[in-house]
Amino acid sequence: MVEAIILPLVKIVIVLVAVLVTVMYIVLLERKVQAWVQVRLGPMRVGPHGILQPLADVLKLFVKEDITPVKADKWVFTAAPIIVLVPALIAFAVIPFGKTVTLFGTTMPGYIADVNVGLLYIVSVAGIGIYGIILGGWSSNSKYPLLASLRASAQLISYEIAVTMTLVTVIMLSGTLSMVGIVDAQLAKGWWFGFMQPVAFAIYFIGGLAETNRAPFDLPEAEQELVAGFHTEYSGMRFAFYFLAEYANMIVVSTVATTLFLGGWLAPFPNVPALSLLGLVPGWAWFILKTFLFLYVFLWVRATLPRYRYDQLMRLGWKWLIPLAILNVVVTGLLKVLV
Amino acid sequence: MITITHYMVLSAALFTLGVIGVMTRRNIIIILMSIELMLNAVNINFIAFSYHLQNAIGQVFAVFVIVVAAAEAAVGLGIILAFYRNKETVNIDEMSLMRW
Amino acid sequence: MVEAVAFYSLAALILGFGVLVVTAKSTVHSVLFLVADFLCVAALYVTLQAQFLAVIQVMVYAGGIVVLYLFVVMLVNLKRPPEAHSDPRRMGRLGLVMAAAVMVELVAIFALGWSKPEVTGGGGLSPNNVEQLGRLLYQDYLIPFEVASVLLLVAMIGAIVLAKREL
Amino acid sequence: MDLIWLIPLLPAFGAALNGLVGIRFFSKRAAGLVACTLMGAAFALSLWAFWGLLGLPAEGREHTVRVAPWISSLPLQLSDGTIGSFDIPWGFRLDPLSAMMILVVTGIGFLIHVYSVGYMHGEPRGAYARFFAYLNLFVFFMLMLVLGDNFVVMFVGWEGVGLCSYLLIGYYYTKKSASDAGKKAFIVNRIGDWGFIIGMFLIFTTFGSLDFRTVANAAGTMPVETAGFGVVSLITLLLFVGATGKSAQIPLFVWLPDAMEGPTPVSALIHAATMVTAGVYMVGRNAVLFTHAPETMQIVAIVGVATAFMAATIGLVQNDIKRVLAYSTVSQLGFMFLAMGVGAFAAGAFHLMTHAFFKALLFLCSGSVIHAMGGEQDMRRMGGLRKYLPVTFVTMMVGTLAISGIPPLSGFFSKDEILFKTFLSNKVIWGFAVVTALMTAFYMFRLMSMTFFGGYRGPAWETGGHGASSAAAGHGKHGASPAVAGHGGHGASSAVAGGGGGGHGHAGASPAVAGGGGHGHDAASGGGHGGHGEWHGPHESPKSMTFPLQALAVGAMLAGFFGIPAALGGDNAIEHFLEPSFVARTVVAEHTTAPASAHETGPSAKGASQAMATPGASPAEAAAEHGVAGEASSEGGATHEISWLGEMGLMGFSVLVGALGIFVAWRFYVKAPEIAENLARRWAGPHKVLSNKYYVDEIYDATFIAGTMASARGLWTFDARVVDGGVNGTGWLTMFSAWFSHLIDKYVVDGMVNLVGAVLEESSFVLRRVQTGLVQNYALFMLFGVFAFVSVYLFMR
Repeated sequence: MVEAIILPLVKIVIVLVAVLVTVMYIVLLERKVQAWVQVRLGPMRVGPHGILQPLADVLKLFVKEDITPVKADKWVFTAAPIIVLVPALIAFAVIPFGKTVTLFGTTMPGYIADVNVGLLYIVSVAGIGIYGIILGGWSSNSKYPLLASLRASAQLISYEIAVTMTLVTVIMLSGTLSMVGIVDAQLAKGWWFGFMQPVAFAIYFIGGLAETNRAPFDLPEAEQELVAGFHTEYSGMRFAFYFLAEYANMIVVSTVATTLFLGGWLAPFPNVPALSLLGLVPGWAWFILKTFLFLYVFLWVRATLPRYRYDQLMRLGWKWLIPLAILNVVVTGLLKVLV
Repeated sequence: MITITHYMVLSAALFTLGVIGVMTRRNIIIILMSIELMLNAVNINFIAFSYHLQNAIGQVFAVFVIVVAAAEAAVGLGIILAFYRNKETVNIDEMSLMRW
Repeated sequence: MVEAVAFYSLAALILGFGVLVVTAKSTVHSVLFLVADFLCVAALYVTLQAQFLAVIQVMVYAGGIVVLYLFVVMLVNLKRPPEAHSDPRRMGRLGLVMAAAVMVELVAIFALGWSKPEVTGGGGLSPNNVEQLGRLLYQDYLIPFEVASVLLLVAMIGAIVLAKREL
Repeated sequence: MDLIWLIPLLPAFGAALNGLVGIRFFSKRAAGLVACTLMGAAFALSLWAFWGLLGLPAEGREHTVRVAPWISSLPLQLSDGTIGSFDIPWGFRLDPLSAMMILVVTGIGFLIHVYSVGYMHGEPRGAYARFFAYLNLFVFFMLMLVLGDNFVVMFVGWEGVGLCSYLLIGYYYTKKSASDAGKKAFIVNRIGDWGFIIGMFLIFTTFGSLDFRTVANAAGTMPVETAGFGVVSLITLLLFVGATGKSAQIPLFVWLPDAMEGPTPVSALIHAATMVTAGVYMVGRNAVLFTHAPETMQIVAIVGVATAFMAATIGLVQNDIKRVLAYSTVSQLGFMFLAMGVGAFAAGAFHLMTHAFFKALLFLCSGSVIHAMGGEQDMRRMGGLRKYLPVTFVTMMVGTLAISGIPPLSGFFSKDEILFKTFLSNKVIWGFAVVTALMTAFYMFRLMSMTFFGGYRGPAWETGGHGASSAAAGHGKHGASPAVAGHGGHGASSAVAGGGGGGHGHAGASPAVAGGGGHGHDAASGGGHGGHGEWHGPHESPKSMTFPLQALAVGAMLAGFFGIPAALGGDNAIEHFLEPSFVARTVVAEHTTAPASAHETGPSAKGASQAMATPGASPAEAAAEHGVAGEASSEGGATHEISWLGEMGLMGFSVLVGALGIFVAWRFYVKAPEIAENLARRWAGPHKVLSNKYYVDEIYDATFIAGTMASARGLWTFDARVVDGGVNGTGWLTMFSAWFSHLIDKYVVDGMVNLVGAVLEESSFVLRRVQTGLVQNYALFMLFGVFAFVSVYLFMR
């Protein structure tokens, strides 16, 4: 009873809270990082070094008026943010955060659920997220959001192909679809797949940027072209949902990348005896460390690279990444067969 | 106790829904969607049988059905777009260029 | 017990959404209902030990095909309501009746009992049957699989040819 | 030495470069540079190969390189019924003979390339590159010819050089006569090639191989066909037909004089030095075969001497400087074949080499002269050029002395060797040969004196004021004044160019003019003769032309010393060197010295012994002896029927003959030119015949060409009447049957079709009500079907 119901619930709560807090502070971190890159200080007023800035933002979003355009399609307009947010959150269900540990005589697995098709599960859930964007843009019945949403969804679908291809290579290496299995496979192989599949890793990272509409692929929110993207008409809590979803997606991508390519909770080079004392650090710590490494790169990239033009974006996706990814799959297959 | 028959009734009902959609609606997009419904009904049958016969082949065929559905959707929507470009409508009753 | 609850609730959802799909006025709504319907079907698959199929269902149907529908719906922004004009020679009612009749017949068949196929072993269905599925697809059903891929290719090209304004 | 296959490839590469890229893109400079460099490289490579060859023991001097298989072993039936394998590799063989040949080809070729750079500079850019492409291509094929280790590879080269000569003769293709000459050369060669090909077939069916060495060894074991006219005789005869084609012997010599339409370097390279000697080379290459066919040898000798004599007589009266040289070439080739015919293969090859040197030299000199005269080729309009073209004069004199057989120049040794061998074999032929030698000396000096001595008879050239008049006055008078006038003119022209007055022109006579003259000459050679545009009078050629002349002159002087005959205390080096190429050998390594080999290999020994046994042996046997028995010549004159003294006598006699010819020519054309005219007038008839070259061309026109035309016309008539008639008949037949079937079609077939159509129309009139054009209705019908099936299932359950 405890292990069946309580434990998962507890874990779910923990994960949700963790994600939400992370989101809040990622926002702050982003502003700070950008400030530092641009030799500014960033938010400094609210609390020491602006530590409390996120709380202030949240408060603002809560108290803001929640407008629904007159000609909008009410139901869809309301449903869209939820449709975006939910998949972003439930994706965490299958991500293993750490080793399975035993506490108080009850074995405590480091994940909420280990589905035997975990990887595909994540992919498909991410696919659902698209609806939120399209519908949000469409239902607010205004041209910029519509354009932005079409852009966003097209972008998502295009890059999803390449990303999925890279996942295929990982599957070929690990021989399982379960996230935990993948991590174990990396432990068994003694190599993180990031080293065995540099190309796939690179493609996944780029695709991740594009899928989360991050710079330099943040066209759906290109202020210069379409006011604020598909959530132009949104405000208050619904806008907060979009906001949340976007960053949650960033985290999902990072965690997945960590799991697939950076050996999840594993310490670096687990099979090198010389580095064995790195194993003293608990797994979840490694996991969080790697994830934040990723998130930091996201922010860094945004601060560094200018925005793509739309046709360039599509060319990159269809003419370079997808062929490259497919080629990568073929090569991996050949290697598997030959070696 | 849920027997195979339950599933068959379910799929039959879903299939009939699809048929009704095809028969009654005039918006060709919705008609296509109804066809998707029918295909899903078929899939439900396959899966149910593969479960009750403890045999994975049913799932294999479900996969093929999904493939066919994808192809059908792609081509069908392509046709719809082309048609819409010519006649500014998606009403199937106005797609009667081939009658006498 | 659990199974029954799951089945009945899911069946209700599936059929309910199905009805909504068929009857919804706005095309977009009907698309949404279709997605919901598919999700429920996927859930049903999970109860039937077909996790892989469930995921595929969500990925391909919900994540792919229906998005396509949504795009088309948005691309064809109609000046006038889509179902305004109705051809007098259409026998929609008769269709409805016939569909109902077929349904009734089928139910009758199920009710009156029918020659159930006996279980042909097939090595059983392991609870985690992804490998099993893969082995079947790539060994026994390799040719059909390849044919299906060719079909997809053809469909893709056809779609491009049809949808592109000028080639 | 394993790199010999590279030697042909270098020029080939050059040809490709110039031909494919150069014509479009190369500057003249680049084109010339490419061609010359590659030729130089080839020459260096052949020198290296030659060196390597010398390194080998005298009897082992043979190196074969099989680059790649070409035709790999087709089974073909041989004459003796067995199945031989027709197996042709891309093989190259380096042995003394071919070594000598490649040295001649690449060496002289290189010089001539250099010469052409200067000679052709007037050509437009593209044509320039084209010329060098052709030239390189020719060298490539020529090297294939001499290096090939079997008949087929040789034949590739053989045809290739034919093609190139065609291209180069017709180089000025806008000139009708040139293109005609090209065609003529090509067609005449075809006849020869026919013989060659048949010969090849016969060789294969007889010996089951086409490799020279194999054939030679096989033939070595056959009896000498002294008695009957056997297969070997037939083969050799056919090969000889090929040779006559390539080397312009009776009856196929007619193309060579016309070939002079090509640019002079071409005449020098192709129609004097290398290609025309291919026939000689081929005969030498198959020496063993020939030695086994005395009768053919006889024919070869006679044809050779006849050609030599005839060509010489024609050469006596020609006035075109190049034609004279052409006929002298023909007659020298005649000498070579004579040598081959009497079995003095080494001597023939030797003469081939020396001739290559001095004849190339002569041609290039004539080219220089023509260049100087601004394209003038008629000797009657030259004269006194000695002053204007000092270098050309000296070098050409060397060449002339060489060809006249004046010791110690190269021509003397080779020609004398031939005469000597001929004397041994047949006195009559020897007589003719001597007369020919006499005539050779005569017409060559006729050429020299008409060109370089006497008074200037050429056209006037534009000059400054007074110089012109004096030049005009000076014409026809004693040779000094035009020279002065020329200098004056030069000075004046240059002065005008430099902005000075006519003063130089006045001072024309004064010695100070020499500077002016030189000055003007520089101007002329600098800008003046770009494209022979305006012509500043005769002038020495540029360095690039005179250097080859000098080089070749040196060659013509020294080439002879390779073969100082024993009688003069030399050891006949070249003969020893070449000997291995002419004898049959079973295995190279097995024996050490030439006599040994000669004795071991059956036929040669036999031939020799016969010669010993019966003094006064028939020429055939003598030929066999000389051809085969290496020791005979290697031991010096000792074993010959005549003494050292006799040999010396012969030598002296031939020298005397040469001198006599020279003297007569000098007497006629320098001392008293009228004598020549008187003679011509008195012997009008013969003179006419000679100057019309015995009407050979006309005869050929009348017989062969006219015959061909007539037969062609006949065939055409047959075609028009009979064949076309048949075709038309079938046409009519078809039309009729078509008309008939059209009736059936119209009334029977169409009737049925219409019936079907009508029926369908009527029925569809009823049925089309179903066709509402509403998809859903059609779907509804499907639904009916489904309903039907399900109900069937329901009730039959």
